This record gives sequence, structure tokens and C-alpha cells, in this order.
Amino acid sequence: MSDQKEYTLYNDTVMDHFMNPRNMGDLPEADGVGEVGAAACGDIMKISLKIRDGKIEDARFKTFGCGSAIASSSMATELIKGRTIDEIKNFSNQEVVDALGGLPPVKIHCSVLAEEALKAAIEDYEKKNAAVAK
Amino acid sequence: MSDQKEYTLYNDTVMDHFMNPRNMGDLPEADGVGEVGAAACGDIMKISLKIRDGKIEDARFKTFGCGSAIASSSMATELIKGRTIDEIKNFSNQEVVDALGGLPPVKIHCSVLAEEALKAAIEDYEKKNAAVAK
Amino acid sequence: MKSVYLDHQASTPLLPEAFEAMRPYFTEAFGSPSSLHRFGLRVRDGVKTAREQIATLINAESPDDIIFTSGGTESANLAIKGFADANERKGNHIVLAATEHPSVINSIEYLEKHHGFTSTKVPVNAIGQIDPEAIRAAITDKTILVSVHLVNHDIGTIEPIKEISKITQEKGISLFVDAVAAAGWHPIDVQSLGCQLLSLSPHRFYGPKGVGVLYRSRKARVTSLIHGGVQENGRRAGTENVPAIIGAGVAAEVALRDMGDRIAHVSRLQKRLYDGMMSRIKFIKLNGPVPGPDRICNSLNWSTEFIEGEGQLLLFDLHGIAVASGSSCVSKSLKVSHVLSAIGLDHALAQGNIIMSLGKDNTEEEIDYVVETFTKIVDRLRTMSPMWQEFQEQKIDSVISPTGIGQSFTERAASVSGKPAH
Amino acid sequence: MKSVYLDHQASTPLLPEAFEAMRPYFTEAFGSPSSLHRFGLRVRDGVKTAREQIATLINAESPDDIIFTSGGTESANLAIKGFADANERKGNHIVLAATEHPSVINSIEYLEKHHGFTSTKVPVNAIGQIDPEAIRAAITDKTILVSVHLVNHDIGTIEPIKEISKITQEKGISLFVDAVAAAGWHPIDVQSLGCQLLSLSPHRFYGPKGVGVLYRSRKARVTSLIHGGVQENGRRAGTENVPAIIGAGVAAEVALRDMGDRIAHVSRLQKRLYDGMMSRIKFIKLNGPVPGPDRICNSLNWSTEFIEGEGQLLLFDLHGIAVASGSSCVSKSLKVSHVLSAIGLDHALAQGNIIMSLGKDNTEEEIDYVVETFTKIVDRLRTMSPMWQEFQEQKIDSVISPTGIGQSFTERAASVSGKPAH
Ligand SMILES: Cc1ncc(COP(=O)(O)O)c(C=O)c1O
Ligand SMILES: Cc1ncc(COP(=O)(O)O)c(C=O)c1O
Repeated sequence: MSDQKEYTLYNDTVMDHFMNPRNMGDLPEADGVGEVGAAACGDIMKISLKIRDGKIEDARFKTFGCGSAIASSSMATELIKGRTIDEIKNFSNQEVVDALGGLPPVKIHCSVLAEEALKAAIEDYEKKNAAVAK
Repeated sequence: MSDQKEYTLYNDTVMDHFMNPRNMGDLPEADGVGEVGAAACGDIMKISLKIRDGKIEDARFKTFGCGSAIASSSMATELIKGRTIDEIKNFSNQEVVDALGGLPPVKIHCSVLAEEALKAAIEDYEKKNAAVAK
Repeated sequence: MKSVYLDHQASTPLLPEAFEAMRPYFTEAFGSPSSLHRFGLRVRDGVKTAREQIATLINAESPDDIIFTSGGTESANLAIKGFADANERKGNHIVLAATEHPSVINSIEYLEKHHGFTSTKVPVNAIGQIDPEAIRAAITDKTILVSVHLVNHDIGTIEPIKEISKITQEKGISLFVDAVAAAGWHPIDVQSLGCQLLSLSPHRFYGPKGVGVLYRSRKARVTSLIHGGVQENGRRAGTENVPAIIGAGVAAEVALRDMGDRIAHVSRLQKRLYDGMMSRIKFIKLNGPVPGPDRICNSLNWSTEFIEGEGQLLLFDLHGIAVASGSSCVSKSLKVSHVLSAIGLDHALAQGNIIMSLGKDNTEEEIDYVVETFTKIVDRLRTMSPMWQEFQEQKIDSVISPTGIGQSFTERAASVSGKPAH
Repeated sequence: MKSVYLDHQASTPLLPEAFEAMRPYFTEAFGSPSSLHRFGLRVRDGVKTAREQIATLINAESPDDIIFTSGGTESANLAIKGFADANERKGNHIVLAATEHPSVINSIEYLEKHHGFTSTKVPVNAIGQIDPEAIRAAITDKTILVSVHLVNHDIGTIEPIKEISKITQEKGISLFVDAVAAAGWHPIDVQSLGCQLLSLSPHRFYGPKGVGVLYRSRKARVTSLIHGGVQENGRRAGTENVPAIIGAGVAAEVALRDMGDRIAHVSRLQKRLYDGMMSRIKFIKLNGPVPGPDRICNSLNWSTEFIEGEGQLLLFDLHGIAVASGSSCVSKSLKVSHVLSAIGLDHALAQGNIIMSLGKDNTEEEIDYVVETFTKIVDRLRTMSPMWQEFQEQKIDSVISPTGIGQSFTERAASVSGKPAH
């Protein structure tokens, strides 16, 4: 096409996180792992956390899902590094949406999935810790 | 428009009879005059006949109506010249349609009007003659 | 041969700017706006711009209020049937002007036949104007929609929409305005008009055919008429006619930019044509309001006595002049325009009907040629007319300028024609 | 960057010949075909030619059997609702294939909701084929219409229309065939198919958008869906989209002339693409019939395991390759294509769906580039996929090539996802 404009489905930030996802992968010795699925569309998201002194030291994700699901998990794992567990418990998908500069309305659920995966990972961590503490 | 084809609503014969109507006008001393109207569309047709020895010697028309009504009256007056009264009584609008090379379906009633005007003129002639004979 | 196009209310030529804007969307940006790849996204972007351009033309609250359809007719169908479908819980009665376009009247007839609706046709006065109070009187507690066009397509009457919308708003009823005969030739502001639905047809203001617009305020729910995919936010299924939508947007933008000039130009020609016809032709009558605030600037509707409209149209055409007619002879149904009946026009005068609609490219010379030609046409057809003869012989009278000598053309015609319609 | 368009089932570029034929109808021959002057008559003549060209493409008995609409969707709506309206005295039941296009399914749903109709969806087998005997079994004494598409838009299955029409003719029922995904890429002869209604969409075979066709044999009555004027013999109101109709005619003529070459060309590419994908990609499955007599020549529908379709589509796009997908993530309704559900495809495989449709201008080099690119895309997305990881770790099994190691992806996903759809 002769015209110079670049046409992409998502905005530049989302496209960047889709094309160059941050924190993609696994943490071999994760302290907490959350894996959730969106019944709506069948996306699956897995977040692994390394936690030290009640703070997120490192995070990784793997995602089966659309561009915005991948970008949401990439952005979510970026955002939470260094935060406390309590902060994560108050984490809202809106923060992901905002950091991504917005998502199409039908894709907001992808950011919800990221929030859920994160909280599931914290839950997993707390369950493990509780077990250890026992 | 640059293209060379001539686009007209009716075929060439109809257009010719519309543009150059034959026998348009009145016969000052007509032997029979028929004037009929099409209730459908409000067209009015008047045919005047000069009759000698039971034959149509001359015919004229005036028409308030569309192109095909004018062409139909023109053609009808042409066709009947020289015919006997009995022949006119059997005259059918189809002859006008055929002689005109066809009319659009919604315009067939124009040829019917011509047939009716013609027959009304013959009736008028016979009424007058009967009166004279009495 | 000269070529003078005076049928702009039928269609207009596409604006070169619009054509140029459309061109890449045929062969290069040919994707479907539903596609998620660049071919689709580029096209989606173009459609978005067009939606904004249309919204601006009519001052819609948001581009999201614009629904693209296939034409003015479909827009009217969607406005009426789509609104009825979405609101039938609230009531099943529609009020309309007697002079609405067939796309409105027949859509409502369909609802009557198939969906248990009833309707009230509000009559118009002799120049085609509707009395807002008559609308008020026609509204019942079952009424969900009032449908009044902004400008009549045949006789150019501008309707008092703002006065009508005061009533509909007071009653909490939606108002649909068919603005097909107005858009591009008359300023339209949906917010100040106070209507919830408004239709327009871009090919009437130098946009392309194959695209129509329905404005729908968020206050009015409309469900889809054409079912399938979720295009147009689920309100109109089917792959969008992208090039036409692009062209419609450009035509709207230019129409808004040039509106003042276009109106000034055609108003001037309208006046010249009106004066020429009235002074040169005897026994001629303008149908609808005289040129001025009650009449759209670009059309004139004539009845010439003692002669029939199709013949006039044909002879005009043979002189290179394109006009329309509301005579029964030009309609496939053999009926005179229901608009001419609604204003109570004598049947014979309705038969002698000719409609001239002006455009931005018409010139004063053309107008003079039209008037000149018309005098010849009238003479010629009157020579052929049995009625003209009878008028000359004082057997019948004129309706336009009665001399008191006897029955009118129509009365006479009725007595001559004894048979039922065939 | 390379640009490879593999979404011809969404839309195709306009043929230059068609564009040239259309061009004068925008700015020069811009009249309305209803007008009686030359501007109108010239256009009417062009529309007549286009009607003949379309009639020839599908071997209609007469050009009068061709109704021009605004698109394939409207054609399906008119075929179904217009036929139902004209024939509801005879019965109120419709039989359809489960894999029909939404324009068919939703039109029938509308009749069920508003006009007291019922319908029976006949299931298809694993490659999307319908069993004519299942149609026979679904017909009741209330059935007035059977609706089966010639080619499925998603998975390319060719349906046994002749066998089905034997049954409908025997029972005296009309048959509507949505041929939108077939026309231009498959010979169509309405007389030998034995259908009474057939729709097509010219923008799918290098014609313009904004025009659709409904063939209607004189044996099948259809009443208008869009009400207004008496265009298209009273079966479709509204000023005709003349330029698009002209372009459709030319596209039909060229499609018929070049049909053999086009089919040969895309069949060859289809084979190359099929072979390339199957040999290069692991855990990939073709949906619908293998290339051959049961499959349309220009499309392939893939499910690639452990990865999702939108991501594939986006990465293709970033490599300049335009494809489609039936995955839920690409649909506004967040549902996977009902066609993929109807063939009983595992939900996760439906999520990994990509549709490639070929055109006359694609080349072998492009095909090779697509296969090459796809191997990279798959690797990349699998690296990101938690499911691929779990498969590698033997926690879940493949559906496409099961190793017997445990639950499938979909079973696992269901256990991971505990929440209802949002
Ligand atoms: C007032 C009015 N409404 C609706 C229409 C229908 O528009 P279209 O023929 O573009 O579908 C017309 C067309 O003549 C019209 O004049
Ligand atoms: C089989 C089938 N029928 C109907 C349609 C609707 O056609 P259009 O979008 O051109 O209105 C499509 C379009 O995707 C289709 O594939």
C-alpha cells in the first residue's frame, strides 16, 4: 500500500509489548505460580513470581492468548516488580489498561486475566508459605 | 455525454411518430368524431374521420397524453385510411402496437385508447347517419 | 446539442474530489473493515474519518450516532422498522405527513400489514406544509414515532421540524426526519432540529450512490433490519461499501464548506427560472411554496395546463434538457404523485407536471435556454391537445385562471372517460 | 516489506477492467435509472447489460431473474425473509445447514422471533459436509424453504447441492443456495443445481463492494424487504448503486472467461501451501476437506495446536501477510466460529485457527514465504505458551497427534478456568 501510515490493531505500547514481551518465560524456582483461564475466550495465562522480604523480586509469564493478553501479561509483570504482597492484593487490571495506553473494549478482559493470574500466584505463594509455616 | 449511442424512452418508430405525428389536427367537416379518456392515467384522445362510400377517406387526431399516446393516435390514423367501416369495427389495438414495433407493457393502454377513440368515431358516424336516414 | 441537467433531485454527478478519495479504496485499499490485518485496518481508518465528516455535516453529538446503509431508502426503512422493532413494547402507532416519500410510507404500511401497527397520515395544506398542531392532535398514547421529512422531494416544501420536535419532545416520542431532499442544500443541525433519527442520501449532494446515512441519537433505540455480521455496531450487517462511504464523507465535507455558495447560486437560478417561466408561459402554476424561506433552494415544480407531463419531459429531453415529472404517465403505477394529490391539485394539472431541480453547475444561460425551450414545447403540445382546443372554443375553462365559461378540464375529462382504470 | 494478501474470502481488489467500466458512471453517466431522460436511459442500458452478464455467469433462465441488492448479506436476507413473507401461507418451517453464514442464520432467527417461524439446523460431519438424507429427514409438512450454502465461508467445504435439490424438488420445496463463498471460484449453473434462489457477492471475485445479487427463479415468489420505490421490479427499493452494478457485470464476465485459469492457478498454490504447511509444521490440522473435489480451490483453514489465532494473525501481519481467523479473540462476540463448533473441533484447536484464502495474483514465491514465516510464528508463540510448556513436560497431551500421556489441552484449560464467561 502506497500510504505511509502504519495501521496496527492495537496502539504502539500494546504492539511493543506484544512484539517484545518483557519477562516472558518461567522462574525455575518460583515462590508462587498462578495459572488462570478466561472461560470467555479460552485464553490461558501463567505468572510465576520470585518473592523476597514480602516484595516481588522477579516475575515471568507465559500466555496462550491474543495480542492484548500477551501485552497485558508483559505489562503486568513489569508493573509489579518491587511491590509488596499487600500492594499486589490491591492491584487492579485498570492499571494494566492505563499503562498500556488503553485496550479495545472487548479486550479489557485480557487485563482482568493478568490481574487474576497475579493474585492466583500470590495465593499460591501464601498457601505454600502457610504449609511451610505449619 | 461522450458516448455516441442515442438513448430514447421508446423505439425509433414510436419516437418518430411522437416527434413527427401524422394526421395531427381536426377535420372541419368530420363525419364522425370520437373522444375518449383513459381513466387510468387521465389521457384524452380525439379522432375525427372523413368517411365516403363506407370507407375512411381521411382521419385526424388530437391527444392529451404521453409520448406513446401521441404515437399511438398518429399510427392508428395512418393505419385505417382506406379501410371499410366493418374493418374498423374489427380493428384491434394490437395492430397499433405491432406497427409501432412494440410499446412498453405499462403503455399498451395507450394503443387501447386509440382503438377506443376510433370505434367511438365510427359509432358517432353511424348515430348521425341513422338520424339522417330517419 | 446542448445538455442541461435539471434533475438534481434524482441524482447528482460525483464530485471529482470524492472520486479521487474513493479511487484507492477500489484496487489498493480493498480490504474488509472487519479484517484485523493492515488491509482491513487501513480501510477501517478511512471509514472512521468518513463517519466523522458526516457527523460534522449534521452536527451529530458523536460519530457513533452515524449508521451507514446502502441508501436513503434503506435509511428510512431502518429508521422506521428498526425503531418500531426496538420499541414495540411502548406502542404501535406512527404519525406521518401525508406527503412523505414512498420509502417512509411503504415501510409504515409494512408494519401495519405484518406487525400490528396503525398509523395516522396528517394532511398538508395547499403548498405542502404540515401544521404542527395537527401532529399533536394525531398523537395517541400508543404513538411511538412521528415521521416528517425536512423537505418534500416533489414540491420542495420545507416543514416546520423545530415546532414539531417541541411537541414530540414534550410527549416523549421520537421524531424521524427524512432529510434526503434537503441534505447538502439546506443547513441541518440534528441537535437544534430536535430529532432522534434523520436520514440522508449522499448521491443527492455530489456523493456516490450505494451509500445512505441514518443518524440515530443515543436516545433512540434501533435494531438491525439486515441481519448477519456485527458491522455498524450490530445495526447493519454486511461488508461495508467502503469506497462509497469514503466518497460520502468527502462529499459531506465539501457540502458543508460550500453550502453558502451553493445555496446562493441555485437560489439565484431558481429565481431566474421562476420569473422566466411565470412571465413567458400562460396557464402555468408553481406547486409548493414560492421561492423563499418555505422552499428548498434548488427545485421548482410546475403544472402547465392543457398538456401532459411525459410529453413535456420527452420534448425537453430531445432538446438536451433533463427534467422529472410527477405525472401518472411517467410512473410505473400509472398514478400521479401522491404529493400532488395531497396538496389537492386538480388531476389534470397533476398530469401536466414537470419538476426542475437545479445544481451547482447550472448557469444562467442554461436557465434562459430552458425557458425558451419550454415556450416552444408548450405551444407544440397545446396544438396537439384536444383540451386546449376546447378551451379555445370556450367549451371548458382553465383551472389556473378561470374565466367562468364552464366546466374545468378535469370535470370534462371525467365526463369523457366513462371506463374504470385499466 | 513484503505484502502478501491471503484473505480473498474477506474481499478482493477490484479488477482494473471493472474499474474502467465503472468510471464514467460516477461523474458523467450519473443519472438515476428511473429517470426518463437520456441521463437516466443511458444508465438503465448499462444496468441491463450488467444484469445479462450476471445471468450468464450462473446460467439463469433470464436476466429478469437477477435482483441487485447492496451485498451478499442483503441477498441472503431477501432470499429468506422475502421468500418467507411471500410464502407464509404455505408453511412456517425452514431447514438449514448448521454451518450457514450468519446472514442466513440470523435472518432465520429473526423469522423465528417475529413471524412465528421454526427451523431445523441440520448438522454436518467432521469436514463440514451435510448429508442430503438428513435434509430429507428434517423436512416437515410445514417446511417451505431449505437453505444450504454451496461452499462454506470458513472451512471451504463444497456441499452436495444437486443431491439436496433432488429432494427439495421431489417435495415441492424451494432451495436457497448461498453461493457467496463459491461464485467466481467454482462453476455455478442454477439450472443444473436445481435451486430456486441463489446469492452471490461480486466483491468476492474482483467486483466492487456495495452490490450483491439474488437469483430468483420465476418459480419462487419473493417480496421486497426494503420498501419504497419500484426499482428492481418492485423487489428492492432505492436508487440503484449503478457504478457497482456495472462493475459487478464486468467482474462476472471476466470471472466466467477466466474461471478455468483462475481455478487452475489457485488450486496449484493451494496444493503447494497445503504440502508446505503439513510438512513444516508439527501439530497442525487442516479443517474441512483436503484439497480436491470436496473443497473450494482457494482456501485453507488451519488449526495449530498450543497457540492462539489472533497472535498468529498479528505476527503474520507484521510480516506483511494478511490472513483471517475464526478464533474467538478475533470476533467481537468472543465466540469461536460456529462453523468450527459445528464440525466438532476441540475448543483449543478452534482457538488456534487461521484461514488463508488465495487469489489470482498470489505467486508460488509468496506461498513459500508464508510457510517460512509460519514456522517462525509458531515457534515464537509456542515459546510463550504455557500449554506448549505443559505438553513438553508431558502434563497434557496433543489432540492432533495424541501420545496417550494424559488430558488434552482443552480438558486442562477447563480445569484451570473455573469462571463463567465474561
Ligand atoms: C425525500 C426522499 N426520501 C428518500 C429517498 C430515497 O433515497 P434513495 O433513492 O437514494 O434510496 C428519496 C429519493 O428520491 C427522497 O427524495
Ligand atoms: C457464505 C457467505 N455468505 C454471505 C456473506 C455476506 O456477504 P457480504 O459481507 O458481502 O454482505 C459472506 C461474507 O463473508 C459469506 O462468506
